[in-house]
Amino acid sequence: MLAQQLVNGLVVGSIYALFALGFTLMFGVLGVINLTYGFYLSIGAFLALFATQHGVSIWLALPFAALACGAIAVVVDGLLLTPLRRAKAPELASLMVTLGATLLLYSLANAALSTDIRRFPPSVIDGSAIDLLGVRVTLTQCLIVGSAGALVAALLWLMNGSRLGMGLRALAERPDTAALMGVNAGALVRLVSMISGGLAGACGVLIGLNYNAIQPYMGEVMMLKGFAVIILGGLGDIRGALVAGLIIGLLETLTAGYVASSVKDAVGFALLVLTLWIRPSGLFGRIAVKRA
Amino acid sequence: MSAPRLEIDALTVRFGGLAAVDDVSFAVASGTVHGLIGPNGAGKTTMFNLISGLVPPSAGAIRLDGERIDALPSWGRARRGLARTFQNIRMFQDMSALETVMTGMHSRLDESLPAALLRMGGFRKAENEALAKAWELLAFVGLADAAHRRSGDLPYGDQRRLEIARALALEPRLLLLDEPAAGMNPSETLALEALLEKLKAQGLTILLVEHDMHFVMRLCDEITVLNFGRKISEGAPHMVRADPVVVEAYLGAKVARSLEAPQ
Amino acid sequence: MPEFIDDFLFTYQTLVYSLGINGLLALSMYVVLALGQLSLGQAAFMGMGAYVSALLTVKIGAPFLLVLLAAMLVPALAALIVGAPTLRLSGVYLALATIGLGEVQRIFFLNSELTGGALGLSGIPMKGGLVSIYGSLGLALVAFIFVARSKIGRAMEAMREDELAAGALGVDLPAYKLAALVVSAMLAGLAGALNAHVTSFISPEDYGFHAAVSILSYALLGGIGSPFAPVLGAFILTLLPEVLRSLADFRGVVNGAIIVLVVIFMPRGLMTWRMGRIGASTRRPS
Amino acid sequence: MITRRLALAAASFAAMIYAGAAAAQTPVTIGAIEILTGPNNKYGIAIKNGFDLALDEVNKAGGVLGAPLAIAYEDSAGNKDQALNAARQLIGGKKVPLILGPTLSNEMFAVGPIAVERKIPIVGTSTTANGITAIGPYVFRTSLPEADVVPVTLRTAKEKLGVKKVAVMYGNDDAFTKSGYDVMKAALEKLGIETLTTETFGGKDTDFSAQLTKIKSLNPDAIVVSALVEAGAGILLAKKALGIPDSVRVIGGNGLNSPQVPTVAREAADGTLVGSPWFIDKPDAANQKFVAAYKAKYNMDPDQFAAQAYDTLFIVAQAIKDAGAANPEKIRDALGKVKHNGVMGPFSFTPDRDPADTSGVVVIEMKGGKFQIFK
Repeated sequence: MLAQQLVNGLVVGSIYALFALGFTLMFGVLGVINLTYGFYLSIGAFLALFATQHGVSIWLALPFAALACGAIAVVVDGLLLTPLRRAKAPELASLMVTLGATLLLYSLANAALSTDIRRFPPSVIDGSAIDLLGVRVTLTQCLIVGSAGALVAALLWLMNGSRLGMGLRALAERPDTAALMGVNAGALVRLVSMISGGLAGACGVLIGLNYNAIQPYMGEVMMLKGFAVIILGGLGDIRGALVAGLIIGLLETLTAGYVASSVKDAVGFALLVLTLWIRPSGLFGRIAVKRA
Repeated sequence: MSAPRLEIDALTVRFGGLAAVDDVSFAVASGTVHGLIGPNGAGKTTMFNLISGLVPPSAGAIRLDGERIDALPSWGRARRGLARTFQNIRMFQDMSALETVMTGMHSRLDESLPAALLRMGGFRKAENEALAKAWELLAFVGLADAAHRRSGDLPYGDQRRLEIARALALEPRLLLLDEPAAGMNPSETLALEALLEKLKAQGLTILLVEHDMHFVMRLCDEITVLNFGRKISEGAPHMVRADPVVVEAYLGAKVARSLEAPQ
Repeated sequence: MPEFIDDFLFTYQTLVYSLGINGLLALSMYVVLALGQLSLGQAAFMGMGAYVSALLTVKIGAPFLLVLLAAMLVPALAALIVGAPTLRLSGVYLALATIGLGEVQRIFFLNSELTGGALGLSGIPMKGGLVSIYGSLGLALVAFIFVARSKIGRAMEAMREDELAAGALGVDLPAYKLAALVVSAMLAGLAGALNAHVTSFISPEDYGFHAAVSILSYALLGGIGSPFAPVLGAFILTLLPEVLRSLADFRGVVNGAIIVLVVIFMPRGLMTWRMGRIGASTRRPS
Repeated sequence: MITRRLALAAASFAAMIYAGAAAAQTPVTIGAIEILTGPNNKYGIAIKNGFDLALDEVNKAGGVLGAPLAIAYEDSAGNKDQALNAARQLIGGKKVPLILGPTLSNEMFAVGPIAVERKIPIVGTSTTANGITAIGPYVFRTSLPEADVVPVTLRTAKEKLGVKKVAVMYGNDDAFTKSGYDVMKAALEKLGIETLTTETFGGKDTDFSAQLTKIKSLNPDAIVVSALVEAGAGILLAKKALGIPDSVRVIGGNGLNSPQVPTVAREAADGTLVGSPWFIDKPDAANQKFVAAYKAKYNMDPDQFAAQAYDTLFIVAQAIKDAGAANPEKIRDALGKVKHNGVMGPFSFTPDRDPADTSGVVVIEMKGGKFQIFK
C-alpha cells in the first residue's frame, strides 16, 4: 500500500508543481500575483476537449490549448496589468484587478459552458492502468510526472543558462532600469505571460486527461493549492515550486492514507502559515523577500 | 568631551557580494552642518538609508548621542530624533501641506486612541497645539500661503521645502538632507541656503548629501568624502577641496580651482 | 401598524439587515485598505464571529452583549496569529495568508462535530435587529471619522501613500498594520454575529472565498477617501441585484467587472471626496 | 367619439367571449424559489422544468378555482440571503398563498422559519436533509428523505449480495452528501454491517487515489458512497484505475442517482447500486407519459428532481382545489389530506408533513451506461 500511496502522492505533487510553475514564474519576473492564472487551466482543458471532440489528436490538441492559453494570458496582461504598470499603481492594485477579472472570467465561463462535468472522449488516450509489482500506474500519470520534471529543467535553463534569461532576471530585479540595459521590457512581459499561460493550459489538459473531470471551476480549486505551493517554495522560485509541489502532494496523500482524509486539505495551508512564521523566503530561501 | 551627535563606526553593508559601504567611520559633531560628498554610486544614499534604518548594516555600529541605534527600525530612530528627506521627494500626495507637516509630528504628539475617540480635552489641546506649530513651520519654510493646497500639486521647489518642514516637525536632533538642492534653479537654491543657514544658527545638527559644491563648501563645517563605498578624505571644506585624492576622484581640477576662487 | 407598512417591512427586512451588515463588513475592509494593506480573510473573520456567537447563544444561552463581545475577540485573536508573521513582509503575503486562514477555518468547520459540519447550525434565535445592526454601523462610522481626524488617521494615510516615508517619520508600521487587521477582524466578527442572529441559519459555505471578494468589492467601489465611501459601496452592491433582477443572473460578472474597472479607471472609487485629517479648525491663525 | 365607442364595444365583446374560460381570470399565483443561476442551477432548472410541465397540464385541465394556476419564480442562485429576500418578496410583496422550494436544504433552513412566521405553507421538492419539516408546522416536503431510501438500498445489498463489511466515503463539505452519510451510518449500524473505514473528500476534489488505495488494502465487500455526480464519477474512475475488483460494488446515495454518472465514468460506473424514489424506466403508464412529455418539451431526459417537482405541482394544485380558496391556512390543512398517485408512486403526507409512502423506492443498478432495476 505504501508504494502505491507514494506513487499517488508523486502524481498529485507533480500536478501541483506543474501548475505552480507558471504561477511562480509570473510572480518572479513580473512581480504580481496574477489570480487569473487558474482560469487558463480551465480554458486549456476545455479547448483541448473541444478539439478532441472534433477528432483532433490529443498530441495536437495539447500544444494548441497551451498556445491559446498563452495568447489569452498575454491579452489579459495587456488589458489589465500593463495600464497599472504604466500608472505605477501600488503593488496590491494588480492583485485586486486580477481578483476581479478572475470572478468575471469564471462567471462568464460558467454561463457559457455550464458547470456540468465533462471528460475527454475515451479514445483520446489509453486510460487503462498497468500493474508494476503491485503498483498501478497509467500512461497519463507517467506523462504528468515526466513533463513536470522536464519543464522545470527547461525553465531553469531558460532563466539561468540563456541570454533571454539574463534579460528576464534584469526585468525581475530592476523593472525601471531594465529598459536602459537594452531589454525590451514589453516583449519580455508578453513572453513571460505567454509561457505561464501556456503552462497553465497544458496543466489543465493533463489534469483533464488524468481525472476526466473538466469543469469551469477546476482552476479555482487548483489555485488555492497553488498559493500554498508557491509560498512554501518561495515566491518566484522555480526549483522551489517543484520541490514544494511534490512535498505537499506527498504529504496530502500520506495524510489521507495514514491519518485522516478529512484533514488532507489542511496540509497545504498549515505549511503555508508555518512557512510565513519560520521561513518566509521559502524552502531554498534564495529569493530576497521584499521587506516593508 | 561629550559624545558626538552621530557616530558612524566601521559601518559596512554588502548587497550580494558587493560592498556598497565598506568599513566607513566618521562623526558628526553636535550643532554642525556636515557634508557627505562623492561621485555617483559612492554609497552616499546607501549611507543615509543605513543611518535612517531603511537598510540593515552587515557590520559596524551607528550611535546617536552615544546610544546605539543600528538595531532599531526606522520609526524607532525617528522617535529618537532622527529626521530625513529623500533624494526623490516622497510626498503624501493627497494630504494638504498642513496635514503633511502635522504627520511629521507623529512621534511628538500625545494623542491616545481613547482620547481621539472620545474627543477628550487632552486630545483637543494636543491637536490645536500641533496645528499652531504646523502653521509656524510652514511660515518658516515660506509655505504658509500653500497650507491648504494638495501637497502633490505644489511646484517642485515647494515640495522640497515642505519635505524639510515635515522633517523639522519631528523636532529632530539630527536632520539628514538627501540632495536638497537637486533640481532647483539658482534662486530657489539661494532661498534654500538661507533657510538652512537659519537652522544652523538655531543650533540644529545637519548631515547632508549634495552635488552642488559651492553650496556644500559655503554651508558645511565639516565634509566626509566617499568613493566606491570607502571614505577617502575628510576635514574642513578648504582642506577637502585641496586634497589631491578628492580632486582626482570627484571634483576634477577645474571645479577645485573654481571653488577656491572668491565668489 | 397599517398592514401595507407591515408588509413592506416584512418584505424588505432581510434586505435592510443585509445593507447594515454589509456596511459593517465594508468598514472592516476599509480599515485595512486605508493603510495600504489587503486582507482576503474578511469572510473568514465574519464566519468565526458567526459561529462563535451562534454556539454561545444556542448551546449555553449567553447574554447577547456578551455573545457579541466574544464574536469580536475570537477573530481578533486569529488576526494576531495570521497577521503577525506577515507584517514585515510585502503586502502580498498578508493577502495570501488570509486566504489560507479562510481555507483552514472552512476545513475546521466541516470536520468539527460542534459546528455541525457541512449542515451548519440552524435554529439560531432572532436576537439582532435594526437597533443592534444600525447602532453598530453608526458607532463604527463615528469612531472611524474621529480616528481619521487625528494623528492616527494621518499616519494611516501616510502609510498608504508611502510606507517608507511614514516609517521615517516615526510611524510604527508593524504595530499599525497589526492593529488595523485586529480591528478589522473584530468588525467582521461583529457583522458575522449580527448576521447569524437575523438569518437563523449559518453554514461554512457562507464564508468562502467568494464572500471575501464581495466584501472587497464593496470597499473598492465606494472608495476609501472617507469612512462613508465603503459603506456607500456596500449599499450599492447589495441593492443592485435586488433592483436589477435581470442582473442577478450575472452577479459574478457585474461584481468582477466593477472591481476591474474601478481599480484601473477609478482608483479612488465612486466617492472621491477625501475627508480632512485634522481634528481641529484649520483656519490660519492671525 | 365613434371610434372610441367602437373600441369599447369590441372590448366588451371580447370579454364576453372569454368569460368563463380560465385564461381570462386573474391567475392563482403561487411562488417558487429555485436555483436558476449559478453553479448549482442544474437542479433548479430540472425542478422548474418539472413544475412547468405539470403546470401546462393542470391549466389545460381547467386550472384551479376556475382560474389558471401560475408560478412566480424567484432565483436564489444558491445564496442564502437571496433566498431569504425572495421568500420575503413572495410573501410580503406578491402575497402568494404557498411557496414551492427552495432547492437546497440549507436554503430551507434559512427560509423555512420566515414562512412559518407568516403562516404560509412551503413545500420542498428536493430538500432531503434531516430536520427539514421540524422547522415548523407550515413546512412540507414531497421528496423522500434519504433516511427512507438509503436503508432500502443497503438492506437489498445485504440480502442479495451478502455484503458484510464496507468502506464508507462521503463528501464532507456539502450538506446534502453529509446528511446522506449520517443516514448511511445509522442504517449500516442497524443492519449490522461492519464499517472498515470512513473516508472523506471535498465536493470539488478530483483526486481520490489516496482514500481508495487505503480502502483497497482493507478488502471491503462494497464501498458505500455519499457524493454528488462530479466526485462520484471521479471515485468510480479512480476505483477502476486502482484495480479494485468489479465485485466490490459502489453503493450510492441519491447523489449518484443521475444519468450524468455514466457519461463521465462510462464503464467504470457499471455495477453501481442506488436507491431511488423514482426511476426513468419505471414501466407504469403515468411515468411513461411524463417521460415522453418531458422529452418532447425539453429535448432531454428528466431526472428525479424534475419528477418530484412534477408530482408536487399536482399535489399542490389538488390541495388548492380542496381548500376552495387561495388561502394559506386552508391550503395547509388541505395539503395534509391530499392523496395523489403520481409518477413517483402513491403519495400522502405523514402528520409530520413528510412523505408517508416509501413503496415507490426502487433499487437500481448501472449496466452498460443505463440504470435498470436491480434484481
